[in-house]
Amino acid sequence: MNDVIGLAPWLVGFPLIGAAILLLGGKATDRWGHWLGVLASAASAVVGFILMSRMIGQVPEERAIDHHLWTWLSAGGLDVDLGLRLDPLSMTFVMLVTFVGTLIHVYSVAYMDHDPHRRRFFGYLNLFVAAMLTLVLADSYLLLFVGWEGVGLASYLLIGFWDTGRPSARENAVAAKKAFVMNRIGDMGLIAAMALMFSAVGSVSFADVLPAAAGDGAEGISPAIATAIGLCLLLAACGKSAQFPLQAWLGDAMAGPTPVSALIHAATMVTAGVYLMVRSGPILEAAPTAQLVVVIVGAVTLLFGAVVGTAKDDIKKALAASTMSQIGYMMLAAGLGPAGYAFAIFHLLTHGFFKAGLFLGAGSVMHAMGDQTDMRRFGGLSRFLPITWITMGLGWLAILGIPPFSGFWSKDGIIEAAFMPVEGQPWRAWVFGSVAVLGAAITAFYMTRLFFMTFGGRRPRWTENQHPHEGSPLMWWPLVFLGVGSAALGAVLGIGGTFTTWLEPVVGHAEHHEPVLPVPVIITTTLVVVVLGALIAFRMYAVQLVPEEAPRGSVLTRAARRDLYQDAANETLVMKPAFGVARLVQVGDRDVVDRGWSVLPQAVSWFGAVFRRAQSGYVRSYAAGMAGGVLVIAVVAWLVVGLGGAQ
Amino acid sequence: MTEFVAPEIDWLALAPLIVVLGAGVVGVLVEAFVPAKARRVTQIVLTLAALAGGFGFIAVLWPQIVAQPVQVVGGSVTLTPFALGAQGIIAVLAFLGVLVVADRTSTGQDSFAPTASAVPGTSYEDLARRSGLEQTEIYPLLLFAAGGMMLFASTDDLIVMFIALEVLSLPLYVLCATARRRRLLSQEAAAKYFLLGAFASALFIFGVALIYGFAGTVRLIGTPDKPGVIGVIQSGTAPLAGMSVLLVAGVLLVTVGLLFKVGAVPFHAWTPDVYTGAPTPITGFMAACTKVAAVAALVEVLYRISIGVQAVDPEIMRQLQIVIVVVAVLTMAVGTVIGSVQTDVKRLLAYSSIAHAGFLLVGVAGFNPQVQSSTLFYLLAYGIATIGAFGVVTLVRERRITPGSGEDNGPVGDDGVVLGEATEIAQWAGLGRKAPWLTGAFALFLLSMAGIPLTAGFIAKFGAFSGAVSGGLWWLAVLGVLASVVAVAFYLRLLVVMVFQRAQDEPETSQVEPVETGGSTTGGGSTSEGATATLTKTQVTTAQRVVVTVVRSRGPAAVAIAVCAIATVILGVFPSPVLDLVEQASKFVP
Amino acid sequence: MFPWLTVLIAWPLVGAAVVGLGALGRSRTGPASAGMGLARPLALLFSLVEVVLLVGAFAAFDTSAAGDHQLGSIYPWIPQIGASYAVGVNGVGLLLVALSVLLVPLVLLAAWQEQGRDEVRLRKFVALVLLLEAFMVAVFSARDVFLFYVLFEAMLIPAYFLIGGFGQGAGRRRAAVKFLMFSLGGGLIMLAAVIALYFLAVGAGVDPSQAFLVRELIEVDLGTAAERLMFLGFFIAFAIKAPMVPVHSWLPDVAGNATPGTSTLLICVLDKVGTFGMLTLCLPLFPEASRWAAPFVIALAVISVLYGAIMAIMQTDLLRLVGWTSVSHFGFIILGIFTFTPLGTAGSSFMMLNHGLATGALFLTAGFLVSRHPEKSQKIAAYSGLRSVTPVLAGTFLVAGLATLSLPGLATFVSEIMVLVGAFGGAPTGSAAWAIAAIPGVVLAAVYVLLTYQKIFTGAPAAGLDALPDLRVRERIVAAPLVAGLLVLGLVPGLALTYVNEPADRTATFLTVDEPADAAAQMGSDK
Amino acid sequence: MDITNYVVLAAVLFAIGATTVLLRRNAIVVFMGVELMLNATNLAFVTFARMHGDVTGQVLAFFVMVVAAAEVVVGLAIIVTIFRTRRSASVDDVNLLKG
Repeated sequence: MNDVIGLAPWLVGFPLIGAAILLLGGKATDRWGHWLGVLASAASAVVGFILMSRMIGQVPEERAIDHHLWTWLSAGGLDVDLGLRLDPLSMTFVMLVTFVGTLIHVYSVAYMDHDPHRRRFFGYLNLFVAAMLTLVLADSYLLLFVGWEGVGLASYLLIGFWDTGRPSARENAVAAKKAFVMNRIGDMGLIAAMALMFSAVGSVSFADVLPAAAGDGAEGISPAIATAIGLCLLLAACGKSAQFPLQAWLGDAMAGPTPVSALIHAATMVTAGVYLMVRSGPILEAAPTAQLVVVIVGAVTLLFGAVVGTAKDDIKKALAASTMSQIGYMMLAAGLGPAGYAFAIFHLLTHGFFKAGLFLGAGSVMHAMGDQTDMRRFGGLSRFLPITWITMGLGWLAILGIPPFSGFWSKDGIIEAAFMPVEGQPWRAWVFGSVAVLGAAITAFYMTRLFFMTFGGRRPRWTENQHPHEGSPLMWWPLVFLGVGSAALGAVLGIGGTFTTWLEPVVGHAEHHEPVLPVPVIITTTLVVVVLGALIAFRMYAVQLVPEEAPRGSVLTRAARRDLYQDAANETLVMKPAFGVARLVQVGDRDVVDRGWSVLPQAVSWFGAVFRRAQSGYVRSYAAGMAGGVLVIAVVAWLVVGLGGAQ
Repeated sequence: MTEFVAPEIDWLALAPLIVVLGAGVVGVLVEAFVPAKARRVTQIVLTLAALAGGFGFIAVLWPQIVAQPVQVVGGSVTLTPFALGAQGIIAVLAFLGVLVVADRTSTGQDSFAPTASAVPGTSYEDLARRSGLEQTEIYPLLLFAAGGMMLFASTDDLIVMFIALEVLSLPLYVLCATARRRRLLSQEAAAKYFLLGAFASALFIFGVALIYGFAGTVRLIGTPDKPGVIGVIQSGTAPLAGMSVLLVAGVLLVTVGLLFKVGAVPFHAWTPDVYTGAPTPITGFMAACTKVAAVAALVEVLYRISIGVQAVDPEIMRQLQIVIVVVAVLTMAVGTVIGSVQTDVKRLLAYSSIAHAGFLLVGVAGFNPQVQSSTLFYLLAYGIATIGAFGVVTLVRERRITPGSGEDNGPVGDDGVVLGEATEIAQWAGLGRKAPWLTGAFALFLLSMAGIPLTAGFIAKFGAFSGAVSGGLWWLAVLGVLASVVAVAFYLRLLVVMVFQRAQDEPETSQVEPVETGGSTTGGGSTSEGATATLTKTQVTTAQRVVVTVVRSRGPAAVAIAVCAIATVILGVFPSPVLDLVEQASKFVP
Repeated sequence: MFPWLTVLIAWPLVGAAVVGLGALGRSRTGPASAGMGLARPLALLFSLVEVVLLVGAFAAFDTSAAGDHQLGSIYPWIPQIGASYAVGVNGVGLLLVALSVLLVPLVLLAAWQEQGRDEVRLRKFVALVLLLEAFMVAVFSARDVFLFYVLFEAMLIPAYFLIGGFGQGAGRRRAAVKFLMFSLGGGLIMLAAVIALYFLAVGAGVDPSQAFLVRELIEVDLGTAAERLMFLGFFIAFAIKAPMVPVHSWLPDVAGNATPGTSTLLICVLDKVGTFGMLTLCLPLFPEASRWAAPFVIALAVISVLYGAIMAIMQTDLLRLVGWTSVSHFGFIILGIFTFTPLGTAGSSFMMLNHGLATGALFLTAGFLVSRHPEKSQKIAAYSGLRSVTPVLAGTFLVAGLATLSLPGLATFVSEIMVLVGAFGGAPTGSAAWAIAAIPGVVLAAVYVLLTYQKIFTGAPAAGLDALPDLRVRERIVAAPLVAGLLVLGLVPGLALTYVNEPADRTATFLTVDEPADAAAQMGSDK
Repeated sequence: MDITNYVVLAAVLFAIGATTVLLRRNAIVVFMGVELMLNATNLAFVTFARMHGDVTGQVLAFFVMVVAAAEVVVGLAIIVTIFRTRRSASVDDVNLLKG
C-alpha cells in the first residue's frame, strides 16, 4: 500500500484546510462555507476508504505502517517525528470518525440552517475532525497529545458555540470552560506519562515505548514505572472520556448544538480515552495494578452513568449519562488485557453508530419541538416523526444489546470478558461480571424510559403551539445511515470474530480462557435482566401516565437527578479549598510580599525622619557631635583592636 | 654661624600655585585700581585666565612629575602625580565653578549681595542695590580658595597643610555670607561654617602638635637627609618612640580635621546647613572643589602614615582602617537615609554630597595604592556633576506676579519680578516641560550621582567599590551598594517630580508663604519689603502669586552646564583616556 | 567578517538620534510645521530596516556551529578596568536579538494612535523605543560581563521613562519607580559580584585588560565560597529581572500601568535578560554554585509557576493579569534552565522566544481591547459579550490566550513540554518531584485564560459596548505575524531548535561533566 | 619641674577651650574657646620643641599665631554682621537652617 500511503496526510489535511478557510475566510465564505465543510470531511472519508481497502488487501502482518512526514522536534535526546501510524486500530477510528463525521456534517447543514454563524460552526467541526484524526493517526504520544488537545479545543469551541446573544449564553460558556479545564486536569496525566516515558526509554513514540514496555529485558520499563505511566495515562483517559472522577463536564457539555453532542460527546472524542488505553496496552499489561484501577474506574463509571441516566428528564443529558456509562464498559474492557481490547474497540465502534444515531434523533426531536429538551414535554411523537422514531428505535435496541442488533455483539463480548477469571484474584471475575450485567439491566431501564417518554405515551405533553414534523432530507438521511449501522454493523463485524481478528496485529492475540460461568448462561442472564429492565420502564413510562412535572422521587432519584451530587462534591472537595488557597495567596501577596517590600522604603523614610532631628540647627550640638565622634571613634578603634589583639 | 644657603626651588613645580594665588593678589589690586565699571569683566577674565593658566602649567608638568615626583623646599610642596592630578581637577572644577559664579542670567543680577556687610532690609542696602554696586571681591576670594585647595592636596608638611586649610577655608567662610537673597540664611551658614571650621582646624593643629611631639618633625616623608614621620617611625629614631599614644591621638585628630572638610559623619553636620545657606554658585564650587582637595589630602596623609606604621605596628594600621571603615559606613548611611526625606533641592544635594563622601571613603578604606586613581576619577565625576547640578539650580527661580504694581526693584519683566531660587522640590514639578534641555542635563547629573551606567558616576562608583574589594573589604562594598540603592531612590524622587509631574502653576496668593525654608527671610535684599522676620508677612495682596520660572543664562553658566553634561556622558562611555591619566597618577605611592 | 551585531546595535541608536532630534524642544500642539507627523513613520522605517539587517545576520550565522558565538567583534573598551566591547551571539542570543528586533516594529505599529498628536511627545516616545531596542540587542549580544552589566542597568532608564512618562495607568509613576528600584537594587547587588569577579579573575592570572571577557572568566576557578557568593549576586539580579517569586512585586504594577506596547517590550523582551543572564552567565561562570543552588532555584521556579498562575486567576485588571501569567511562564523558563539537561535547557531557550511571541500577542490584543473601551477601562468586569461585537478581536485574543496556555500545535506547547520532560529527568536532586509539582500549572493556565475569555467575550454585550469596531487593518497586521510565528514554530519547531540545541547541549555537558576543561573551552568559544 | 607637665597643661587648656566651644552661647566666647585651643597647641609646640631640642616647634607656633589672627579677622567680621542683623550674638539663635 506504499503507493497510496502518500494520501494519508490528506486525511488530516483536508479538514484542516477546510477549517482554515472557513475560520480565516470571514464573511466571504458564508454562502458556501458549510458545503466546503462537508466536502472536506467527505474527502477525508474517501481517502480513509481508499487506504482502508488497500489495508484490508494486505497480509495482517504488513498492515501496520509508520508514515514519516518530517522531524518535528529534536532536542536534547528527545526526537519526535511528525509521523502517522496506519494500522487496523487507527484505521478503524479513521473510518468511524470520517464516516460518522461526514454524516453529521450533512445533518448539520440542515440543523444549523437558521444559525447566522453556520460557517463558523463548520469551521470548528472541520477542526475537530482534523484534530481527532491527528489523535488516532499519531505515531507518538506527543503528536497524540496535539490531537488530544486539539479535540479538546474543538469541543470547547463547540460547546460554547452559543456563548453570546442567548439567555443561556453565559452558562454555555461556563460549560465549555468546565469541559476544557477538566480535560486539562486529565492532560496533566499525559504530560507526566510522557515525562516518565522519556526518562525511562528516552522516547515518546509508540515504536519505542510500547515494545520497551512489552519486553522484559534490561531495556524494558520496570513494573513500578509502568504502573506510574499506566495510572497517568488513565488520568488522561478519565478526563477525555468523562470517567469517574472527571466525569462532571460531560453533562454540561450538552449545551453545545446537538450534532456536536452526537459527534464529539458520543461517537468519537469521548472515546479517545479508550483508544489511549488500548493503544497503550503493553504498558498496562506490564502493570497489573494499573489495569485493576482501569477496570475499577470503568466499573464505577458504568454504574454511575447508568444510575444518573435513570433520573434525567433532559433527553440530551440522559443520553450523555448513557454515553458515560457505555464508555465505562469500554474502559472496563480495556483494563482486562488483550481479551478485552478488541471488544472495547468493537463496542466503541458500534456505540459510535448507535449513540450518534440516538443523538441525531434527539436533535431531530428537538428540531421538531422548538428546541425543547425536557422529555416530560414530549410523548406520542412516533406518529409525527416516523423516521426519527424508527431510527432511534434501532439505536435503542442496539444499546440494549438485543440480538441481532449491533450492541449485542460488542457488549456481550465485554460482559463475557468481565467474567474471565484472573489468576490469584477469583473475586474479580464475579464482581466485574456482575457489575457489567447489572449495568446492562439499568441501561435497558433508562433507555426504554427515554424512548417511550419521547415517542410513546397515550397523550402528548407538549407545550403550546407545537407542530412537530420531520426535518429536511439532509437531516433524516444521516439518521437512516446510522440506523442501518446500529442494526447491522455488529452482526457484520461480530459474527465469526472478524473484527477481533482484524485488530489482532495491534492488540495482540488473547489466550483463550473459559469464563467462570458458561457462555450461554451469561448471555441468557444478561438478556433476561435486560428485558426485565426494559419491561419495568415500559410499564412506568409507556403504560402509566408520565407526569409533566417531575415527582419528588426517592432519595436515590433525587441524587441521580443531580448527577449523584458530583458538582456539589467537586465544589466542596476541590473548588472551595482551591479558592481558599488562591485567596490566601492573593492576600499573602498583597499583605506579606508586596507590603514586605514596601516596608523597606518606609523604614528608610522613618529612619530619615528620626535622624534628621539630629540636624538641629544648633552649632553647639554640631560641635558636640564632632567631639563625641572623636571620642567614640577613638574608643571603638581601641576596643576593636584591643579585643582583636587579645585573641 | 653657618652660611645662609639659598634654597633651591623648582619654580616650575610651583608655577600652578603661583599663578592662581598670584592672580588672587592681582585681583585684590584690581579692586583698588581698576574703575568700577571695568572691574567685573577684568576680574572674571583674570580669574578664568589664572585657572586656565594654572591648568596649563599642570599639563606641562604632568609628564615630568609622572616620571619623577618632585619635592620643593624639603617637601613643603610635594608634587606626586596624584597631587598634581588633584590640582588639575581642582583647576578644572574651579574654572567651571567660576563660570557659574560669573553668570548674571537674564535677570541681570548675579547671586551676590551688592554689599554683604549691610544689614538686610536697611535703606543702606537698598541704596547699594539701586546704585548697582557689585561685589567683585568674590573673584580674588575664589582664587585664594582654589589656590589653597591646590596646595592642600600637594604638601608633605602638616603645617603647610594647616595653612593651606586656612587659606582655602577663610575665603569660603566669607563667600558663604554674600548671598543676594535670603541673607539671613547666608549669614547663618557662614557663621556655622566658620565656628565649626575653626573648631575642626584647632583639632587638626593639635593633632599636628602631638605628632610633632612624637616624631620631632611635621613632615611625613621628609627628605633623605631629614627623614619625616614615616622615616623616624621606621628607623625607630622618634624622640618619644615609646609614647605611641601621641602618634595615634595625633593621627586621629589630623584625620578628624580632614574628615571635617570631606564632610564625613559625624563631622558632617555643617554640610547641609552651609550648602543650603550659601549662594548657590558658591555651594557648587565649594561642594566640588573642597571635596577634591580634602579627599586628596586625606588620601595622602593616611596612605603615607599607613606605610610608615605598617612596618612597625600593624595594630595602629588596623585602628586607622577601622576608623575609616566606621566613618564610611556612618557617612553612607546618614547621607542616604536623611537625604531621602529632604524636600529642598540644595539640601538634598548636600546630603548627596555626604553620601558621596561615604562612597569615596569606601574606596579609601581599602588602603590599596591602586585606589588613588579611582579616587581621582570619582572626584572628577562627582565634581562635574555637582557643579552642573548647582548650576542648574541657579537658573530655576521664583517669579512673583503682581498685576498692576509698579515694583521698581529688580528688572520688571512682562510677567513679574524674578525672585530667588525655587529650591523646594515640589516647585520643580513640570520642569521637564518648561525647560527640557536644562532638565535633561540635570537628570543626567542625577543619574551620574546615582551611578547609573553610561554616566561618569558609574565608572567612578565601580572604581570606589573595586577599591574596597581589592582591600579585602568586600562586605563594605556590599554595604556601599545597599546605600547606593537608597541614594538612587532619592535622586529618582527628584527626577519623577521634574519629568513626570505637572507644574502646579495655579494662581497662588502670596498668603501662602512662597518658600518654606526660612520663609520669613525670603525675598532677601532684592525686594523692598525687606527680609527681616518682622516685615515679610505684612505684604498680603490678594492678587500676588508666585510661579516657578527658568531664567536664561547669559552664557557662562550654560557653557558650564553643557560642558559638565557632555563630560559626564563622555566619561561614562569612553573613560579610557581619563582613566589612563589617573592611572599614571597612582604610579607612585605618595 | 562583517560586524552584524555592531550594526544591529548602532542602527537603532542612529534612529533614536535622528527621530529624537528636537524632541527636547518645547512641547507644542499647535499647527503643523515642517517635519510634523514624521516621528512614527520614521521610527517604523528605522525598525523595519533593522529587521532587514536582522535577516542579513541570520544569513551570515553558521547554524552548524550554533553553539559558538558568532557575528561579533571585540575591541578594548576600558582596558584599565578590564572591560571590552565584546559582542557575539550563539543561537540562543540570536533568537533573542531577533525577538527584540521583530517586536519593535509591531509595538510601534500597535501604538500608532496611542500617544496622541503632540509631535514632540511622539518623538520622545519613539526615540525611547528605538533606544531601548539598541540596548536590548546589545545586552543579548554582550560577551563581556562589564558590558553586559552596563547595558543591563542602562536600559532601565529608557524603560523607566516609557513606563512613567508614557504609561496609561494612574499609578504609572509609582510603578516606574518601583520597577527601577527593584531592578537597580538587584543590579547593584550584582555590581558587587561583578567587581569581585574581576579581582578573582585577575588573581587567577587572567590578563587584567580583558578580565571581563566571558570566555576568559569561564576558565577561572573561583573557589567554592566565592563562587557561591557571586552566583547569588548575579542570580538575585536576574531573579528580580525575570521576575521570580518573591521578588516579582514590581511586575504586576508595571503591567497594569504601562501601555501594552511598553509592557510587551519590557516583559516579553527586556525581562528575558534575567533568564538569558542565568543561562549565559550564571551557569557557565559559576557551575559549581549553580549545581549547589539548583534545588532551591527549581523550587522557587515551580512556586513562581503556580503562584503567578493563581494570582492571574484572581486578577480583576486585564493587563495585570497578563503580567502575572508572565510570572508563571518565567517560572517555567527558570525551571528548564536549572535542570542542566539538554532538553530542559533547549526548551527554556525556545520558551524565551515563544513567550515573547505569545505574551506579546496577548498584551497587544488586550491593548486593542482596552483602547476601544469608552473609558479605556482595564477592568475585566467592564467587558462582556464582545465575541459577537468584535469577532476578529475575540478570535485573536483567544488564539493568543491559547498560546499562553500552551495549546499543542502552537510553539509554546513544544517548549513547555520540553521543559517539563527535561525537568523530570533533571540533574539536581528533587527536580523530578518539582517537575510533577509544576504540571498543575497547565490547568491553572487554562483557568486564567478561559475564565478571562469567558468574562470578556461571552454572555450578553455590556451596555455601551455593543457597537465597538472590530480589529482594524493596522491591528491585524500587528497580530498576524505573532500568531503565524506561533503556529509555524509549533509545527516546525526545528526552525528554532536548530539554534538552541547546540548551546543547550554544551551548557548541559558543561554542568554535568566532572572534567570541565574541554566543555569550558566550548562554552566560551567566540568565533 | 618635669617638662611633661607643660604638655599636660597644654592638653588641659585644649580641653577647656573645647568645652568652651561646646558650652557657651555667645559667639564671641565660643570663638575665644577656639583661640584657647590654638594657644594650647602653641604651648604644646613650644614644649615639644624644648623637649626635642630643636626650634621647629617654636617656628610652627608662629605660624599658628598668624593663622589665628587671620581667623579672628574673618570670624569677627561674620559674627559682627550677624549681630548687626539680629541684635544677638547667641549661637543658639542662628538655627533657621536645620533638618
